Amino acid sequence: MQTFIQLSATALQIGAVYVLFSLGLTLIFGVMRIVNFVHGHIFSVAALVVAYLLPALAAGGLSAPAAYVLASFVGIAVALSLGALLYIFGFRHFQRDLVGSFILSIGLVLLLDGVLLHVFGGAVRGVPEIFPGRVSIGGAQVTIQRLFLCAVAVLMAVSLYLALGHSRLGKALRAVSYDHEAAMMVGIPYSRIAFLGFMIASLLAAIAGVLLAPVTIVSPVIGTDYLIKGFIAVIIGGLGSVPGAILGSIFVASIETFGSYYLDSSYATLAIFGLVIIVLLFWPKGVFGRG
Amino acid sequence: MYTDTQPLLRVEGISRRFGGLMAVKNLNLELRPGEIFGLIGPNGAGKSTTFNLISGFMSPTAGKVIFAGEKLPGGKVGEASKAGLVRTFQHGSYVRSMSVGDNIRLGTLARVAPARRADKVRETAAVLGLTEILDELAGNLPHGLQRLVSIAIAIAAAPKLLCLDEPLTGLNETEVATVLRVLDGYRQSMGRAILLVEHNMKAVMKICDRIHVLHHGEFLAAGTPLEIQSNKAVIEAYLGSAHAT
Amino acid sequence: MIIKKQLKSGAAVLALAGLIAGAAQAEEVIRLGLSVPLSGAAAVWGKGAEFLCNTAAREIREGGGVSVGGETYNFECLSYDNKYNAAEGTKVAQALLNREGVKFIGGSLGTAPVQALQALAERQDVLVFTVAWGASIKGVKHPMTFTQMNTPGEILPLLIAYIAKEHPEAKSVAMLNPNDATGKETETLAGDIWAKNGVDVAASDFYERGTTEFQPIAARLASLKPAIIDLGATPPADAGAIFKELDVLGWKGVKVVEVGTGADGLKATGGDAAEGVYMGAGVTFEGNAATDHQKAINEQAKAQIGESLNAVQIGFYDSVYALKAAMEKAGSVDPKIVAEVLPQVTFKSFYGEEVGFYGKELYGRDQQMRLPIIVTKVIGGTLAEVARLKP
Amino acid sequence: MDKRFTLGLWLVLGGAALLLSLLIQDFYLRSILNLMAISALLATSLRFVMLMGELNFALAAFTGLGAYSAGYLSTVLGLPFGFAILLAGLITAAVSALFGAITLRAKGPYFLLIGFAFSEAMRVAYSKIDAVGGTSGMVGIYPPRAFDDWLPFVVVGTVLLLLIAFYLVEKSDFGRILFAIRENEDVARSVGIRTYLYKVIAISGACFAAGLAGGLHAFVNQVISPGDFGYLLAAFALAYVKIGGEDFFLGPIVGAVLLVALSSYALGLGGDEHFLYGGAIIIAVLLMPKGVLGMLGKLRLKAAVSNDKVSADVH
Repeated sequence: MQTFIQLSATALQIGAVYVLFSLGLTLIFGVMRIVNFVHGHIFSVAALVVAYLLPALAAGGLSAPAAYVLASFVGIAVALSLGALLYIFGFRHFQRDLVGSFILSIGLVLLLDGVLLHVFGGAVRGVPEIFPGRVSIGGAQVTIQRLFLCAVAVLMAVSLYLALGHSRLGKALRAVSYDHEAAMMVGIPYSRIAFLGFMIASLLAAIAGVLLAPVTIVSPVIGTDYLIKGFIAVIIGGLGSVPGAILGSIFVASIETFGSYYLDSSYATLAIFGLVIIVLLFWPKGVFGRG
Repeated sequence: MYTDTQPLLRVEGISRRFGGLMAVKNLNLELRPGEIFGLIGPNGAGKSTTFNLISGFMSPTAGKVIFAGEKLPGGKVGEASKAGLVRTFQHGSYVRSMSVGDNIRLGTLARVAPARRADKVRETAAVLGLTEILDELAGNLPHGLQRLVSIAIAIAAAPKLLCLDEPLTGLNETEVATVLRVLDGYRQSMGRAILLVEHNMKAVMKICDRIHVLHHGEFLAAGTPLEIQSNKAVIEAYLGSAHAT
Repeated sequence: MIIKKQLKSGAAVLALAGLIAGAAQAEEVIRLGLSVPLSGAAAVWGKGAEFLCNTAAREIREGGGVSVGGETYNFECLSYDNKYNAAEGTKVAQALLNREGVKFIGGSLGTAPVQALQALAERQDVLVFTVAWGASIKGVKHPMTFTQMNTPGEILPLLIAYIAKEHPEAKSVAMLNPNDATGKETETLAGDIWAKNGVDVAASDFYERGTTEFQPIAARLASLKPAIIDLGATPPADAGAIFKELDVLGWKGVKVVEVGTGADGLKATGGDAAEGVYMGAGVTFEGNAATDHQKAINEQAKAQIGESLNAVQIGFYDSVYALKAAMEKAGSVDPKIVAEVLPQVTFKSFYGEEVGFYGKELYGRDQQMRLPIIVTKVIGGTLAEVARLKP
Repeated sequence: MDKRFTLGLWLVLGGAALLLSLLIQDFYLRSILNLMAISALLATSLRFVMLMGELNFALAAFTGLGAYSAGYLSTVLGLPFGFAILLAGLITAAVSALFGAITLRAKGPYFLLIGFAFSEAMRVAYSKIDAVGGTSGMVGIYPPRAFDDWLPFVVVGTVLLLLIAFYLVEKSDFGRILFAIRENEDVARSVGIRTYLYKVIAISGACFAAGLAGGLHAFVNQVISPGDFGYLLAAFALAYVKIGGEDFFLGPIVGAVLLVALSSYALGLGGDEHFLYGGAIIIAVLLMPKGVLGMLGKLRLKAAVSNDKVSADVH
């Protein structure tokens, strides 16, 4: 029982991050019908900036939390401007062009790999703990840091969910992702909505980046692992579906956690891929995917 | 065993529900070999849905479709076309980046023996008067000709029943005349039946042997063009739009 | 169209090769090829290796070069990115050997690409230095291959014996290794040696490189309640992250990263949890153990690659001096002759000692640098040398 | 005229490539030639699936499957190398047919993304199987000594045969069906063509070639490792198609030749090689969406866009 609680807690913690990722991916797909492979790099940039600035700021005499918050804002800003650049000079021209946009994103992945390596160097950067200490939840040990991470992730997920449901922007986003031509006919400014959707997704990735910086290994290649898991989550949940993304993420995280506990983590990785195939056997468009 | 004296297509009480909305309600109709059968009705009357149900692109929530004596499994396009029921689509059903010849050939690929395909393409092109432009790229043709190509693809599949989904939309007078001539020619030369869904009343009245009118997904009237034109209910349904066009 | 392109590229390649060759003749340069990862996760290792090869070459140049039969030669390092896989390793090998006409490989990193390099090098009698551990790479079948750093075969027996002696109360160990060649290599050896030292192996797992979430792995390790957790060939950064999660789960015990190469990554991700970790391939430049020469070069390295040097990279410094010694003793720059002489020479290693080659009993050939096994431990947040074991 | 010209073109290009494979003595240029041939085949296989509007990112996985099958069959089971490669192709075709049958039921990105995931999964799988060398990979996949000097010829020859096969299929009714599937699948279905079946066949055909390419790769490099077959392999193949021009049959071939030549210099750039590929792809998709051949085509003649442009382009 003890173990089970611990593992579930772990699964939820990891899942929370995947949620932030897959929400972004599913949002971009829903609105623009594109598969964005550079999404992971937006995340990496945010994390790298934090890892870069934090020590400097802390050395500059700021208290850890203050320095962290400041660094995070910079990190998010940088990541967002990268996102905007990618959209304006790239993806804007590839709306609803699955193959074209994908090829572009692959090119960008390769390019940014090189750029990040140059700008930040390959060395792993450490980020001091911001909120030290841990709590015991039903016997499961969880760091405050992780708790904070989860809280924000859940907050983002919920608010996005509500926003999509109720706000005007949300309605527009949904309308566009349901049938963009009809949406345009009723006067929804498609290109602006697409841009907003892309930026919201980038924001989610950036937030994930700054949240993870203190708890994980920050290096230029960190984004890929999360990207792959995020994509698997949305495939399972169904592209374009918000609940699908959330459940998919939790599912992947659980397999990863319980798998690596009872088997061995490299088999867990295999198991995840295996399960995707099985899911597709029964739900060709993912569990919540629509035609 | 199916014989030409029986109806070619019999639709028995098919219905289709979308959530709360009944798009087609308990519809029956019979289509005889060799006749041109018109299916008309104001916008939203459920013509297209009926069309999709018959051609297997949609499965009915109730009722069945019997074609050439065999019951068609609902929602199975392959089965319908294998049996010889071939349809076109409202928004041009052809491949832009292929030549007219290749487009027509596409029609033959499933239902015509490889050896006969070339001839079949030639015949079809002749019937539709496309022989001159076989090498043109379908995408570069004027709208009217593209419509003809769509029909040609379907005809090349040697269907027992040719189902045309609003083939005249967006055509000018002369183009309409051409298509009608082509359809008549097809019926003459091949003696095959046509199911026609169309808005252009004048054309429908001109070419159809019998007409079936739908309104709000339900049967409204049936009969020869003359009967239909003088049918009060129909005229009301259309608010005279039948005469307007 | 195809042909034109090929001729073009072909001609250009030839021209390029010709140019370099010509240059080489002019100033008696011996080019040392390096096949190392310069991109991706392991980029920093490759860059460090490149840096140290160049450093050694520069020192030798300033010291008057390599004198062979009256001629004076100088070294020049040529490093290509092998991306840690065999396909790229083959491209690199082709480029180094068949395009640049390199006769000496100053160092190579990554089992898969090194195997690809060997396949080509041995047919052309090219001398290969490598830090790769795969047992398949060593031995009599590979007379032209030499190993330029301590590998599990050297480290584990001494290190594990030392730790067992230091912690006689610790009787169980849980092992974790990355699911790659080095990990497999380490795991098989370590298992037996722990057993030999009376420590029983509770479990031995593998994880995928590139993993970023280590909580599940930590949870499993902690659940076994071992006295020792041995992360074998786990890269320092990953090891740090794992110890951190273990700390969260409240596991306390002896922490070992047998072939852990550096403390920076460990501290970066592990924070305080890195305290007390033993490493068998770590190098420290703190305190009086380190020479000024080491400190100076380490500072330059930090400035250039952002991390202090580790044992893997240092191998690329030593190999250059080993070659110098061998060439001068042999009075020849022919790789075959140099390879025959190499086992007999000694040279001053980066670690300070004068070292030679050994390994006959283990590998059937003296092809292993006799480097000291330096046991380091994180004490008070810094890496300290706690023992220097002579093989 | 068109047909005869195309035939002539094939003879000239093919003959020249073959001749080259025999004439070149320099080992480095030989290795480059092999690399170009194999890359061209992979890119063509990728483009073939693009004809029906799908992006086959499982290409990496299936190339790997081919390479490992060939390696295992020849080193462990001791099959003769020609037979090993052929069998590798067949195994790959069979597995890919199954893969396609599962993933092609949904249109759009699912096939693409699962292909990606599948490649990564296979990579992990190889590393877990000690019979194929696990993480350190398989070594000693030698062709018979007698073949050593002929290897480039064998590689180029095999690739040429497959390219011609791809060309003929593309020009056949099968090719027409693939086009129809890409642009207007409903039309194809409405005339009774079982498009799903054709998709699966197309995938396994393309992957058969990928499997052979993998087999050749194994024998050319003599060493293979799981890392060789990450998703980047497919990404590069995509780059070849895109740079050369996906509308043209010669596109992927030209792209492969150009980029392989380019990257053989870039190797000297160390980690910066990614800049080259990434930059090339971005420039291609943003500035010359029709690829190099498309640009040439524009310059040469204002012929209408057509996939027969192949012939038009090169005279």
